[in-house]
Amino acid sequence: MPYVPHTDRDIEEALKVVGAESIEELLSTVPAALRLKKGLDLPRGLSEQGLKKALKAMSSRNSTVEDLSSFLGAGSYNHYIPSTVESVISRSEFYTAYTPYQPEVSQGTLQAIFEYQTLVCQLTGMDVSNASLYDGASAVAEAVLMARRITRRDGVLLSSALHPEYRETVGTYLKGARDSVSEVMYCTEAGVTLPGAVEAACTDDTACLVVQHPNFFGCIEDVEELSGVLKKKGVILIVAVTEPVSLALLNPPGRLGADIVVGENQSFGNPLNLGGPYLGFMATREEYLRQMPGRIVGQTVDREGRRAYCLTFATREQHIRRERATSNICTNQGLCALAAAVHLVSLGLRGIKKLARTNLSRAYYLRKKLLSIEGVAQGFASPVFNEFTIRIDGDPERVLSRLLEKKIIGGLALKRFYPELKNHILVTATEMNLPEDIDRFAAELRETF
Amino acid sequence: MPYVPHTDRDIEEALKVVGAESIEELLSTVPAALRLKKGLDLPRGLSEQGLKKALKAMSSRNSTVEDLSSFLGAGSYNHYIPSTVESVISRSEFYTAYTPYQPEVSQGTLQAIFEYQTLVCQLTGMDVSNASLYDGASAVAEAVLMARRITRRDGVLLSSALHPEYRETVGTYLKGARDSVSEVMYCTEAGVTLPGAVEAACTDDTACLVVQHPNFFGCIEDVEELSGVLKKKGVILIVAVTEPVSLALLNPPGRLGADIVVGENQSFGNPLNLGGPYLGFMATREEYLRQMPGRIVGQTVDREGRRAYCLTFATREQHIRRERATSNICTNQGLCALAAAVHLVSLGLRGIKKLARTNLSRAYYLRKKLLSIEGVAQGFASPVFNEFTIRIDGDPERVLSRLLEKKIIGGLALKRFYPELKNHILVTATEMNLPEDIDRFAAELRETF
Amino acid sequence: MLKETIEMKAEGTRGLQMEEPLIFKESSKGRPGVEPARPGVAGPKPEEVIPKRFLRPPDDAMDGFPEVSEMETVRHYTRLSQWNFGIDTGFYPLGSCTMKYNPKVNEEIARLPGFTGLHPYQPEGLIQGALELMYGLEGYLSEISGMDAVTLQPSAGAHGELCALLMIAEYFREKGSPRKKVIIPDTAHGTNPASAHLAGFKVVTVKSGKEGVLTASAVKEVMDDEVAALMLTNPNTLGLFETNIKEITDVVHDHGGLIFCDGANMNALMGIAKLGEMGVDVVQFNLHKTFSTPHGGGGPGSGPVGVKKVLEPYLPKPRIKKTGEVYSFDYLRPRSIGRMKAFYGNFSIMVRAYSYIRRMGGEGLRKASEAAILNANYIKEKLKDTFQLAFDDRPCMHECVFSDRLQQEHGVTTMDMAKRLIDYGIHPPTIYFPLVVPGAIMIEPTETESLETIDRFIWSMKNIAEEARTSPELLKNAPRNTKVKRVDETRAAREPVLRWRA
Amino acid sequence: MLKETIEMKAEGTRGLQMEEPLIFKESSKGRPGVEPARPGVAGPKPEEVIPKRFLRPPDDAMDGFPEVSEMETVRHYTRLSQWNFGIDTGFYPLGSCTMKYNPKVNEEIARLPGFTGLHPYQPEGLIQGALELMYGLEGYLSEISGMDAVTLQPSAGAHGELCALLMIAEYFREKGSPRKKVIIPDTAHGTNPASAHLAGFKVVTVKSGKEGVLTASAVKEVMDDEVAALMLTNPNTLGLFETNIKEITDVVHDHGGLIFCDGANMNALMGIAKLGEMGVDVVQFNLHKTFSTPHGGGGPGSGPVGVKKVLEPYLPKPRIKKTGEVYSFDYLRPRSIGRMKAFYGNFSIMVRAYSYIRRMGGEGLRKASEAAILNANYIKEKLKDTFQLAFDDRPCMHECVFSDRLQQEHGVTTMDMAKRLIDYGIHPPTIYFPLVVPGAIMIEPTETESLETIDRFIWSMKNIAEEARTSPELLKNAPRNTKVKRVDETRAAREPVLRWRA
Ligand SMILES: Cc1ncc(COP(=O)(O)O)c(C=O)c1O
Ligand SMILES: Cc1ncc(COP(=O)(O)O)c(C=O)c1O
Repeated sequence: MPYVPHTDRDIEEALKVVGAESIEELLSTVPAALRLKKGLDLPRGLSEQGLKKALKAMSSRNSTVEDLSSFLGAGSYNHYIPSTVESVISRSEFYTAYTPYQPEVSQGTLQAIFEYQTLVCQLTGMDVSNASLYDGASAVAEAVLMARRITRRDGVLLSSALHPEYRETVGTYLKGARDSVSEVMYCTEAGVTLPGAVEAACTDDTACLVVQHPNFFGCIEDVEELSGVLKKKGVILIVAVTEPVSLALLNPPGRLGADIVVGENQSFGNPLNLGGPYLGFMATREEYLRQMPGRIVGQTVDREGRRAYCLTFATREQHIRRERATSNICTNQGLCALAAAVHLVSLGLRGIKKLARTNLSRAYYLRKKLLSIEGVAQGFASPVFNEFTIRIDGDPERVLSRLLEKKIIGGLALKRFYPELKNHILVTATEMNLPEDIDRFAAELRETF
Repeated sequence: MPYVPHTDRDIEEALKVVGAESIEELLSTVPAALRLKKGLDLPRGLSEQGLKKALKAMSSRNSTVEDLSSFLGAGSYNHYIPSTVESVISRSEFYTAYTPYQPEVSQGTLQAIFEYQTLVCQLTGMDVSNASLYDGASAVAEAVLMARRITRRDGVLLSSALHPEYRETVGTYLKGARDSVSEVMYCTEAGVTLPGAVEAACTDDTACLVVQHPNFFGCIEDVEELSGVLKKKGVILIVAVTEPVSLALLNPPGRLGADIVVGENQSFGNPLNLGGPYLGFMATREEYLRQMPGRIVGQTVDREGRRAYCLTFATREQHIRRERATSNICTNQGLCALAAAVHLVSLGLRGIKKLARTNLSRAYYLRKKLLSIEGVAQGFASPVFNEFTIRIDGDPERVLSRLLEKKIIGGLALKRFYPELKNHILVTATEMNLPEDIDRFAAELRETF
Repeated sequence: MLKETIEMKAEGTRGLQMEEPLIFKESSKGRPGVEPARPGVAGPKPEEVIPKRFLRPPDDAMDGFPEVSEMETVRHYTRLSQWNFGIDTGFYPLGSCTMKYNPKVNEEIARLPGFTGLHPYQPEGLIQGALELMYGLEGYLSEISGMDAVTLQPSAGAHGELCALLMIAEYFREKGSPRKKVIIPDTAHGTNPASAHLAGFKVVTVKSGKEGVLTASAVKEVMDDEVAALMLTNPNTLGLFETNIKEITDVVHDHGGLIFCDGANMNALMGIAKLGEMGVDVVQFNLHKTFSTPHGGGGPGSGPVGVKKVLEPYLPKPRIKKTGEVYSFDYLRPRSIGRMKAFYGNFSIMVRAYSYIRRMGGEGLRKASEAAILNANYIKEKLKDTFQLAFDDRPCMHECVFSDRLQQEHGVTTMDMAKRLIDYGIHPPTIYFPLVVPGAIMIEPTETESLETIDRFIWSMKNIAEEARTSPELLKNAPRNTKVKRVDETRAAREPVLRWRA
Repeated sequence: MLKETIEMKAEGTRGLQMEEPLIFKESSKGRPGVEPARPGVAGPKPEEVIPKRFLRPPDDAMDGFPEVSEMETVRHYTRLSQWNFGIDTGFYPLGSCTMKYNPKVNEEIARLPGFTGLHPYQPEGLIQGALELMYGLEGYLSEISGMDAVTLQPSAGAHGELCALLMIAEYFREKGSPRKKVIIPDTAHGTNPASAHLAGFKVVTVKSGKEGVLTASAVKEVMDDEVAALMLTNPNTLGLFETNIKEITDVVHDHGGLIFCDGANMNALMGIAKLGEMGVDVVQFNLHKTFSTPHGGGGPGSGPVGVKKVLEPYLPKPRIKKTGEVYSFDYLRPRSIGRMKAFYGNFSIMVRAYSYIRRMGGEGLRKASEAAILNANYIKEKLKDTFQLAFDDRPCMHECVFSDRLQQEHGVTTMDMAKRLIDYGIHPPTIYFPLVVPGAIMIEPTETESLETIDRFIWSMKNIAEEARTSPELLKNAPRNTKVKRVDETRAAREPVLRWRA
């Protein structure tokens, strides 16, 4: 059998030691009626060669963003991953280790996470970060629960310009308290969350507002003003970031009054992978630390006074507190966080700023090209980072499938999530969309009209 | 600049330390007339992303043996490489190290080579092996030089069923002594080297005979009988093996009287790579050890008596003996040898035997299928391992290009190397040629007639 | 030139382990890393299109964001990695975690561009291979567990638990009789009660019997019509098969309750017994345990959930549908609980698990479970005279649990023995869990370890027991060859330093 | 069950370095590894088609061929790797070897299936991308060196040297006046005389002058019409530019001789000066030095050879030809020396070197050479008061050479200092080479090291010099933290154990 080293002789000898005639005999604690009589109905095992061939064939029944020219974003971003990342995360000392419960033999993972936590704080402008959560959506849900614990209030406000699947996830997590969740409609003109609307929606029982920044339409929110409104009411401001590359350019939410910054760090070091594994991040102010869910690594010393790291604040966690834990999370997205850290470190200060500028430049260049086409208009008026909406004359689905024939994925038709935006397309450009691809997109889009 | 960490400030500070105003000043020992006045005429540097894109595009202007169905062999074999191999050789402790001159920090490489040497001895049935030579062809040339040193004779006999490019390489190495090299014609019936012909070709000044086994036509040579003939005359028998998978099945040359066994170990762990890097191997009898070229690792102890390894017999080598060295080789094919060892260890005794049987089975199955086609006849009569020749009615080039249209590379037309074999095609089958590919090849070949 | 932050010490290495500062301390102003591509278009500068107050100041150093060269990055992480112990380093008998060999071929397959390069919102026609794989994996997991339907969405075991409990809650809510309580055995993993709480349930603890397994009568005692579900683990965290499971599930079902099984211990059951035939209504799988995907130093994992028909309508959406030969996502699931995360789950982990199952086949999976059980019993047998077994000596399943009772008389604890094991080149077992066993030592060898390795472990454990008697200070001072000596975890919590600051 | 061969010792680790026996000792009869695919066809068994005497006996154990599981294989090599020091581990100032950073992206590119999956005898139409790359690389190397044509065939530096010398020999043979001698400076690398000998030449040694460089007059003294070529190295192995090169090459050319330059030190010259403009007729490149391809623990490398027009006809065949937009191999080269190996050279190494050049561009290459020179001079400057410089203090190029003269009075040798450096986490420099410098310490930092790393090295070296004075036993006993202590190399040669035997 693959991966099972036991020879027949091994099995014999081991059975002798345990005093059993057969393995069946060892299963005596499994009631006979429950023991399977026939084998599992699964395909026959393959040789390694056969497996690789079969799976390669399967993978080739997909078309990738490299085969096509893709302008999709919407919470999942196609960025260039430096080769350093793969070379680090494929080191088996990292990827075949468990969660670092034994710090003496896990200092590598632990220091790397400690550094990752610092990088997240540097990006967001916050005080503390955890080691990762499942993804951006569940991170928002966890942030909402955290805000409810902090404020001891129930009400949850979600900007409707928050990623629809994030909102849905919050809804699932709060299934039992579904009435406490409500939405604040975005401004149909500017495409952002209006402070006035937020103020109007707040009640005495409002625990938090979640606003995405840049939001689902790509628009930059006025975090500072929103924070001003909320501070007065003791409402926690949760800023969700799905495209953290923007944080190299934008004033970080932590400096603008955010209480919790959560989001998705896939943009750093993690391939698209059809949506996962990605990694949620969460950062907050010092004062809320003990309400933060997830693993946290702290610096300490060993017995001889050497700098050392270990998991800490375990008393918030399930394995100690059980049903009184801040969260049930156990396995998180460790290797994804490592990948993100390696990507960030590889870029460095200059690199990440250049990357952000390249993204912005390409997106604006593309936007200008598209808006010059007759039949294409601006979706919303606010400034954006690397994605934006256009409004087209005609059915987006038709236009997008015409583009697909030219091997272009022109973006995401928003009516899927916003029935009212039936002519809107969300378009994204990153450093992976080369100038010539952008020009071709614009030319082909013009053709479809 | 990529890979250069120096900031402007670093350069300034360093210049201050060395007491120079500019780097130009440091170049004062380069006569001004020789200093370049203008920059190199090379393409502008690319970003990592740009580089990868450009090279991917370049690589896609090739068609691989995976895109096609290839029945090429002839000294370069398409085998399945277990995933263990890549995972080991991509460990940077192995691939970013130099030749293990400092044994205390190179025990990994050293023990791995020691094991590799043992594996080569186990395959060939010889006493000792070196750490690798450039490739099979240069290994044969080195073996010939070694035989000349051992015997103090000049004459070199090459079986004409030795790989043509190997013979050419020997010719180049012996350019200054070209008259000493002659060939023994293969038997046109059996496709092997006849002991009688060898006997007739031997003179008092004959140092060695090189015979390939299985030979270039895929035929199994009678090493034992050849050895009998040569022993009497004090001629060194060099057996060259280009397809070492055969050694798991065939009685090893060391048991049949070979004095030196050399060849190509690419079959183990090394991709086709358009012909390189591959790795020559060389194994010999204990008594000839001091005449063997190349690095050798030996077992010893450290100061505290621990088992340890180091390069040894350096007194044969260029860095000690300079012009009196057994060879000029320095950098060899270390990582390729590691890959070969990992592949061999991964297969293990059962695995390598199964692999050899699968190769033989597929080749014979294919041969039978092809020979059943009208217009296709057997090339030579001898038993083979995983390659064989067919003789076809008509021009092989025409037939092969017809097959190519069907995405089949049907083998190698032998007239390229043997003008007299103008209708012969050398065909190879390994475990990578699946039964359905074989059937399709036969069907399409039938079509071409 | 010299940075003060560089510690100049002769002891640069320990073995070949290098000292390595925090990356932030290696930073040098203006040093380039891997520079990204230039815009290459006539696009605007940020200042031209975004109001200044939204932007970082132009020369903002981002609180000391690192500036290191590409090689420094690589060396930094290479050195860090060398302070770590992984499965590839040595034996890792971490109970409950199923630290089996992570096949290298799966890593290669998961990295195929045809799998990694897929955007979640690509048209379905462009991801037929991926959908086929997911659909296939759902089917395999159903077959292995005996469940009727599977979702692959949850990201890990605990996420799967939460998903299951949310479905259970919805089931009762929809029936118009919401239930408030969930019964959980005292041996359960901490995620079980935490997930129950998160899903809005009150946790009722039930004690496992003297034999280390649940009894139907104990369950009966706490079972009532307020109880939505019993969350059990089978085999349980003592490595024992819940022999009374059929009776127990009957009790719960009789009260209209449902059975959740924590499937983290599925490695004992493949091809041997199906949870679906034991009365289990919903189970989560840990692909990163049973199905050989690597743990990554703390994830990513994948925690699919299998359900019986009764819960199928509540599965998260989208589901994967096959119509003729065409695969698609089905979002029209009005009774679904919604979604547990954005998109569809940890796809690249699914690729590995799928590959594993295809490589093993049904027979291989059974052989794996058998060998896992054999290895655990072998350890139990050989160590039971040296260490106190947690419960009566009976055949165990894939793991076995001891306590430190016999060693405590020498003042030596499980913690000491665990740390000492590191000096023997072996990763410590899971310790102090399950909580019901004082000083628990929970050993799960998995099937991928040879008897030779296991013998070395047994020898080491016995030697340590002997050392506990004769030279306990060896244990107290362990580990002694690692990068750092025993780490002060109390101080980490008491004087929190959770990030570097410039 | 217990194998005697397993050493049972408490000291399983040293740091996280595991003890690990030879793979043959881990073997267990009948244990499966990675099993290959079954035949799957109605082909014969070997015994049915091959005479028995040609076959191994059916149960032949192949002298103890290993039988280990897949995981055991992986662990074995993972552990072995951890006993090694590579560039990614730390500073590796191995003089003459140009241990610069090996870019990770090149490793990825070299592994693209479109490069690895090419059979050397595929029709040329199917490898246009590969031919384009090789053709391009030839052109780049010509431009960098100022030569007229380049072959990529040789496998390493020494192979390139041999190739060059065979061409030189052929050139004179073809002219009808074969020449017998080659002049080689005493500072030359050992491969130079060895290659000359292999090509059939007699070696005439010429001393470098007091300044560490060759003088025209010294060359003139040994130059005559029997001399086929002068083999020089520029910068030479003392790290010094051969200032008189133009005069020297004139002397040789005046006698009808040719100039070979060992191009191993090209890292000092890129964009700074061209060998072709100095009178060099033929040069070998070490792609595994200057052009950043990894050394692989002893290869594979690649040793292209560049020539001036005069030698072009003799280049090995095939050459690569471009006709319109189509690339092909040109075998019709009647005056060629033939071939140095089968096929075309170490292609995947060429891919890496090509990628490196494309990434750097012309300006980048010059900057790299400049930084390499700056780093070397910085070291020379900072260490020259602590260690005896091999030659008068003048600016060096990419490396600098010291001797152990000042330390010898404390009974400490270069060897001791080199081994002690390991304890500081730094790989020793090249030692005892060049031979003309007693106790040579040859330091080549390369451009990819930061000044911080170099400062740490300088600090370490100074500290070691201090230790040599105050506590020489520290050096004598070094290294002390490695897997093994100082290795007994004499015994290895005296009692040879060159393989394991069952
Ligand atoms: C028995 C048991 N249940 C649940 C879990 C939680 O799984 P995960 O870590 O994937 O969330 C674990 C993992 O440690 C476990 O051992
Ligand atoms: C100066 C010099 N010449 C020649 C060589 C030989 O190169 P290779 O090892 O690639 O054969 C070396 C390598 O050590 C060298 O340093």
